[in-house]
Amino acid sequence: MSIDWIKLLFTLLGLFIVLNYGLLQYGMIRRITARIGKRIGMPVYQPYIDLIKNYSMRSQITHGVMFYLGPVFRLAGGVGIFMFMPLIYGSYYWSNYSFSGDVILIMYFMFFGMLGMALGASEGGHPYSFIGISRGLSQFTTVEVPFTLAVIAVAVQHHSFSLTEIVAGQQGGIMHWNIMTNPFAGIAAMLAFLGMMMASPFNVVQAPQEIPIGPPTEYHGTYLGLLQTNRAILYVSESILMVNLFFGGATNWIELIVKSFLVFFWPVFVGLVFPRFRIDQSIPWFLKLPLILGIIGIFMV
Amino acid sequence: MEYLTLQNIGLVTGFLLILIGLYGALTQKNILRIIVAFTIFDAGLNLVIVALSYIKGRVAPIIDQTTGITNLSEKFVDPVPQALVLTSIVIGVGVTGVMLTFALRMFKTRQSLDINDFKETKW
Amino acid sequence: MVSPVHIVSIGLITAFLLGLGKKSQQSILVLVLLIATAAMTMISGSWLIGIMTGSVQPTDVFTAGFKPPFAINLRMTMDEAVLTTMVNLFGFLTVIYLFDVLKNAGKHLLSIIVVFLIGLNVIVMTRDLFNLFVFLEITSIATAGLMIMIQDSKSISAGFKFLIASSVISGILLIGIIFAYSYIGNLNIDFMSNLSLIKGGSVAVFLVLSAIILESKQFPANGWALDMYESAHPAIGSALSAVSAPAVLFVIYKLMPIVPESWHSLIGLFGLITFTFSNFLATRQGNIRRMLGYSSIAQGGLMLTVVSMSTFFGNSFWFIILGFLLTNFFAKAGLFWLNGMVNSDDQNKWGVLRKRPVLFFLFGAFVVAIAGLPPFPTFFAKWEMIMQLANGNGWGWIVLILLGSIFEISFLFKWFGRVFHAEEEKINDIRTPWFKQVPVLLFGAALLATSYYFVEYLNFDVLFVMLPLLIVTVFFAIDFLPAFVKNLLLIASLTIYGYLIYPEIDGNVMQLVFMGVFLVGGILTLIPGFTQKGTRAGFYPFAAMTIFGLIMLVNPADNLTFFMGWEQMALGSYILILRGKKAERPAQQYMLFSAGGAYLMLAAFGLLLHFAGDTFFGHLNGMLPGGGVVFVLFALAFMLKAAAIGLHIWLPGAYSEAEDDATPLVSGVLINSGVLGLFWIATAFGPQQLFGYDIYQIMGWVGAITAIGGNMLAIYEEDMKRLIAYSSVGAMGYIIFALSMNSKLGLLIALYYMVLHFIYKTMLFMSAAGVIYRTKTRNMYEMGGLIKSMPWSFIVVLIGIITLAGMPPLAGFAGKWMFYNAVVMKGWYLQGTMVFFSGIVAFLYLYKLIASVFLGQLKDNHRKLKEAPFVYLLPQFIFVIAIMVLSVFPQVLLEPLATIIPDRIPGEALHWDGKLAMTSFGYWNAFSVMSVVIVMFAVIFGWLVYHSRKAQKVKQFNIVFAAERPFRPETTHVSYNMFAGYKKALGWLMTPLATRFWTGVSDWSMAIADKMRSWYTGNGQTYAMHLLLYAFVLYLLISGGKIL
Amino acid sequence: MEDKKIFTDPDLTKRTVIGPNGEDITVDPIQDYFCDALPKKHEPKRAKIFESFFNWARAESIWVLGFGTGCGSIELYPLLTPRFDAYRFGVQMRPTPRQANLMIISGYLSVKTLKRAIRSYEQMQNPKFVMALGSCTINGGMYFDSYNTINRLDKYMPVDVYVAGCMPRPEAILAGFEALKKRIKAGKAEGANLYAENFETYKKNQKKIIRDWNMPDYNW
Repeated sequence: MSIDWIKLLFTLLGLFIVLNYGLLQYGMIRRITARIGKRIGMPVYQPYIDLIKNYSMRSQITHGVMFYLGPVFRLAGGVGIFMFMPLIYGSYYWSNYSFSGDVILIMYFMFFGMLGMALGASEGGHPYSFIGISRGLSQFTTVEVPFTLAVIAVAVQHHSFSLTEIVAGQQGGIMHWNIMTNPFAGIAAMLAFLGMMMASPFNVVQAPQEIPIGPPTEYHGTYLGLLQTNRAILYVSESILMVNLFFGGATNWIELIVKSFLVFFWPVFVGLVFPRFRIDQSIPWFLKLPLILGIIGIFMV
Repeated sequence: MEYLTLQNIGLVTGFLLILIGLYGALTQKNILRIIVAFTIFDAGLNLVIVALSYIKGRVAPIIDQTTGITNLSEKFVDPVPQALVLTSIVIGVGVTGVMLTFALRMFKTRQSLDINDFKETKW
Repeated sequence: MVSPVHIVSIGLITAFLLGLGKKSQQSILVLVLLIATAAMTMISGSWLIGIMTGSVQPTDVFTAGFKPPFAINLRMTMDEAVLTTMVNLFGFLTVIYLFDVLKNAGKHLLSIIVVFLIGLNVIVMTRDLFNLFVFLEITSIATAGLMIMIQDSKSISAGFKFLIASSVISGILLIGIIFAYSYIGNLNIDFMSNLSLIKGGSVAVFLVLSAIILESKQFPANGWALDMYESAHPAIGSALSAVSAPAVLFVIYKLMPIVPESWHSLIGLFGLITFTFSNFLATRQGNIRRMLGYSSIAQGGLMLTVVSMSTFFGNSFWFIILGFLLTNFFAKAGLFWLNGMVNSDDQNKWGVLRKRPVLFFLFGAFVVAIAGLPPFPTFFAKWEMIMQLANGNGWGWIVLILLGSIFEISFLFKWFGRVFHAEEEKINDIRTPWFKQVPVLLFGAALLATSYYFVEYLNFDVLFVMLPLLIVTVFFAIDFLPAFVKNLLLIASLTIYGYLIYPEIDGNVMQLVFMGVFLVGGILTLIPGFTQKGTRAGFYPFAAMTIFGLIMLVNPADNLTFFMGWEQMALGSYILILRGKKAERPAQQYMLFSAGGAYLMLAAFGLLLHFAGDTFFGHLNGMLPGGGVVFVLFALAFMLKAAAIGLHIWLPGAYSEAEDDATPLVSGVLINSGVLGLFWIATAFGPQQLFGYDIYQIMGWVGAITAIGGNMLAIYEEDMKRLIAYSSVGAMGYIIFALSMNSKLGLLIALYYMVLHFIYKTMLFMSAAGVIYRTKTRNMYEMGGLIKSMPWSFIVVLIGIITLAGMPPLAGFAGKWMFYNAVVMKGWYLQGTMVFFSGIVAFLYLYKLIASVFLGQLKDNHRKLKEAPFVYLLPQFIFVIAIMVLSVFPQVLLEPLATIIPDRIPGEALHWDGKLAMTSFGYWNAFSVMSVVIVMFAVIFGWLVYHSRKAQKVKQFNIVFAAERPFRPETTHVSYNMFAGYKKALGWLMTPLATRFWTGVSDWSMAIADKMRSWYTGNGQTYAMHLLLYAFVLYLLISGGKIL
Repeated sequence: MEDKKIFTDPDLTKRTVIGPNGEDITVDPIQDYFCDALPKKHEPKRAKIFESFFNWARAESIWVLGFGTGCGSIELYPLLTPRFDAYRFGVQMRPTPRQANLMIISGYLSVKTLKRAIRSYEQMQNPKFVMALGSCTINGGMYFDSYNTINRLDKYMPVDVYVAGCMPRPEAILAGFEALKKRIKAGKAEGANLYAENFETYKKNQKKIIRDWNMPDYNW
């Protein structure tokens, strides 16, 4: 087994870019959010400082082995999604390790981080962690349903689960994008994306005013740093996934960044406008409109 | 009038007795009466047996001076049912006896002869 | 050779002699009686042996020096020899059994017994109708005499009812006889063959026949008989059931030649109705003797069917009738006798039997024999009967038999379960003097011997059937050894068996896979048994039975072998489940559903015989035209075992209430038998239609709903084992779905998932067993924080749930990945999404399982727990290693599995390019995923550990708690009703429709049975009325509605 | 006879429970549930450049524990409004002490609240800072002779910045943040280490006020 070191280098570079992009994007979003609230808001680079500060905390506590593993699982999940995601269409080096598996692998890798995080947080023994996790998992079950329908619809349309193939099928202008060719599936996926991003109105998982911040209540310092790193990578990776699935992928970094930023802005936009759902409201919500759209989307193909 | 032979009279009477006996056995509540009904039933049965074997103009299969000893099979009625009826009567008596024994014991247990009082085993 | 007439003469002489004896010589009189019955037995026995060996010719004994029809003749052929031997042997044993009673009773009782025996002997032997009548009457009088052996009001009034009934019957008989005589001129059965051809003669035949049928206690004109069974001394009940009934049935058999051909099936039908309905009514019985009475009557009905259709059954007749006759003879007599020893009709008091292991074993054997489970003769007889009926298109008949059998199983095993679990304090003492035990032991031995001859007769495969049966028998014999010895022996015998059998199945991947699952599963699940102390009596024979039953399924020579293995496995696992502390009800449910499945399968086998002849169903190789019904029956049967939704309600209870270390065996291993069957029908039958619907389509939906339902139900479970059990339901739904896709990939998924489910479910159940072994509780909310004391178990559960959830990089993902490809290829998007949804729902309970047990707050009483015993962990880690290997190199398993799937199955196969798995839709490289994940994980973990190397280890209450502190672990641990929000949102999906439906079925049938049995009012006159009505209805049906 | 009035907490007294095998298990909640380690001093990074870089990050990213005591907490909320917008200065609110760096004691502390404040403070991770608002935390303010409020906060925990006023307006608090930032950047904000070094003194002071201190000395 020979390892393609150059590819590994490119992948790490891509990871670095995505990490920075993710942090900046997060800062940017916070800034935009602030402007909507007529505030000035934090500096765009604030996430960097937070990250450095968290990594520089001097003391830490631990609740046990699984407490360590939680953030590791989480970050590994996030990085994993990135690793198996082709970034730039037509580029060998920017396609990361997508030769290992297709979109199904990516979908299931999302669970990897979730479950690990859930276990790690539970090891902390804090009741709010349990509550947050139970909410998160509960909500996730129905979030994934319309999303899966949309993915299947796209896969059927392009006769492939391979993201590269799916992107290839969307080349040739905006009218070839899946969001245009199969708007129902696209909208279903975009609605599900709201839940995946856990933005308001679906942020009852962390619900800061109610159960401090849910699962990561006990996490701090380096652990929290890992989680923040993951957030940067994961959110961008998921946005890239949506771009690849429905918005024609990208042929260069600029396109990728612009598209994924716009995609990511969608849950932010919704979150700023709508208040929070309770868990028993949000779970059925995904089984209503998004599910119906997803089903229509699948039969549109 | 040709149906009004001895055999038919016997048969009809026998079946009537049977029906009467059955009716009695099925409707009477007193155990002793039921037993009596069964004896009537038995009598009817026996009468039917005898009547069935009767052949007009013949006599009972007992050899005496009037019959002589020749051509007996043409003079006698069928002897087998006669034998059967004897057995049947004996058995009938036996059964009646056993039934009466039971009736006695039943009376001893409950001081009652009403058959409706003996229904503890059911369903 | 002594003339058979001496059976009668000895009896008569004895009866007179007994009359001469004095009260003070009672012991001698009993001895005389004993000798007489022994002599009678020897005479008939010598005839039996003589005729069997051919040294004696069957003979007629002429009385009074004339040949029939002018005199009475007694016949002694094979049939009569068998029956008279049975009667006399039974008489002999009864005398022994009643030794204490007879010694204290009056001498008349002794005479009555002899007269009773004489009566039966003559009834069997005579060929003369009137003689028959006489001896029927004599027997009746003797029976009435025996009834008042115990002189309580119950038995006296029952005796009187019997007298009323027998008077009515004898009246009918006598009229019939006399009519017959007047038409035909003689009384000998052999000379009456054209009686029914004479005008009016058929009425005579009808009267005789109906009288005898009434005498054989057919439903519903049998209230008097039931009352007798209920109130008579058990020994007398046993005589009624074991010898009276067969003798009367033999009379019917004798009469059959003079009965017009066209009546046969109608009489058979009446017998069958008796079978079904008596068993049905018996389900409501609490009183043991009455229940046995119902059961005896039911068996009589079944035998009446066989007897009346003897020409239909042809060559199989003897096989069938002997199967029923002998089983009923030995088992029913044995049960009645046991009743006499326990001396109670209350099921709860029967627990006393547990104090006498041998008797208890025999009790079980009797019950199982009557219920018709292998290896007892009834099983084979029933099989043969159904096959023959199927050959003759008797579908309605089959339905009736199967219904009756289900009811039979229901009440018999309810009883058995009760006896198994009756509480100790309710147990009174049992009196078992030797003379009461000897007959039971003898009959038990005889029953086993008969079973042996039946099995031997059927010529089963030595290696796959006889050897397993032998091993099981051996384990019954060595049950007194300590548990660990037996455990070792069983493991060793399984290993050796595997070694022996390997060359036989080498090259047949399918058999290798399933044999591997069953054998390895069996061995590994037995390992935790080493922690058991004492003898663990009764576990190992049934564990062996279960495992070997499973093994029989893998390479069956024919349908019968398969079915036998299936039933044996069901029986073994039933006992294993029943052994659990609170398992009475769940085990009963399990048995009922198993039996239901088995009987559906039996019906399917019958249909198969009709459609495809005598081929094993797995070897049909392709389309079976019009086999939709067969397919559906098979599918239902297997889906019952695989617990498809709606048919699943037995599973959680059965799996969770079984002994903790037996659960992996009865669940993880055993459930695969359903998959095996489903796989076989899926490959053998091809796509089938029923009423124009594609069955696979329906099965696909069923699978999808099962997957969701099982997983949804698991979420709300607080009981650890029930949770895992429901998860099995979900997994089975997944497999059913995959199978019904009927594509190469679908079948591959099903097989792969079968293996995987076996691995992880066994692992999880074992791990749960280890935890329960230490914590002594199954409620997850009573646990928590066990990771510190049980880290290894935690690792196992972690790996198990990651595999179950199908997360990369572990092996479960392979299944999910193939699943998507298969779904998209098949086009079943909606169902596929449902299954996918169920997969995510699984996260909820998986999280609950691991978090509330191992994570969170450690409870006070678990502070000093140790890790689960090594013998629990060892098999778990073997499984973990297997999972790890499969995760990195899934092709090790997937490639061989793919070779099993026949080429005719449509769809695209999985391609392998080195380590890359490909379909036309997607690709996946397990090795590289694993590599990436490991590297990534290691880097991040290293980074974190480096950074947090100085972290302060804190204890469980060092959590931020709004500036307060937690109070108690119990109030801090979040576990109970963890997914309350989910319940609020989607709880309506959980409406227990299936449970309601089955409860409804059970309640309704109970209510109907209750209503129906009030037909038996207890009034002798009503019973007499029933008799007349029955005869009348029979007449109407026979004559086609014309009264004259 | 004051001793008799001391309330013993049933949740913290020793008790015996029965284990799964019927054995007796003695549980000492204080011992078994709580870590009883004492705080350690964490030296700054030896490389000056790293330390000042980290201190810069700490100064620019101040996560405030949302713990309001006394009347001052009402002055904290305006900080997040458009008018004052503390986010501009890298100040954010965190709901859990584990993730917070700055504890704002916003006014008088009753004895009861002090106990909670100390617990929360101890659950924060090193480096951690304390900002005290108002006169009450300096000298008791108008509650100087109250029977159940403390007069000087820095007897109980090391305070980095006092913001004077009764109560200080948000602008003053913002100024306090600036002052704190300067202190941190200068490497002087070593309150956590100070607390660890002088732990005995602090604890003694605390216990003097809090009579029913029934937990281990340090709340991890």
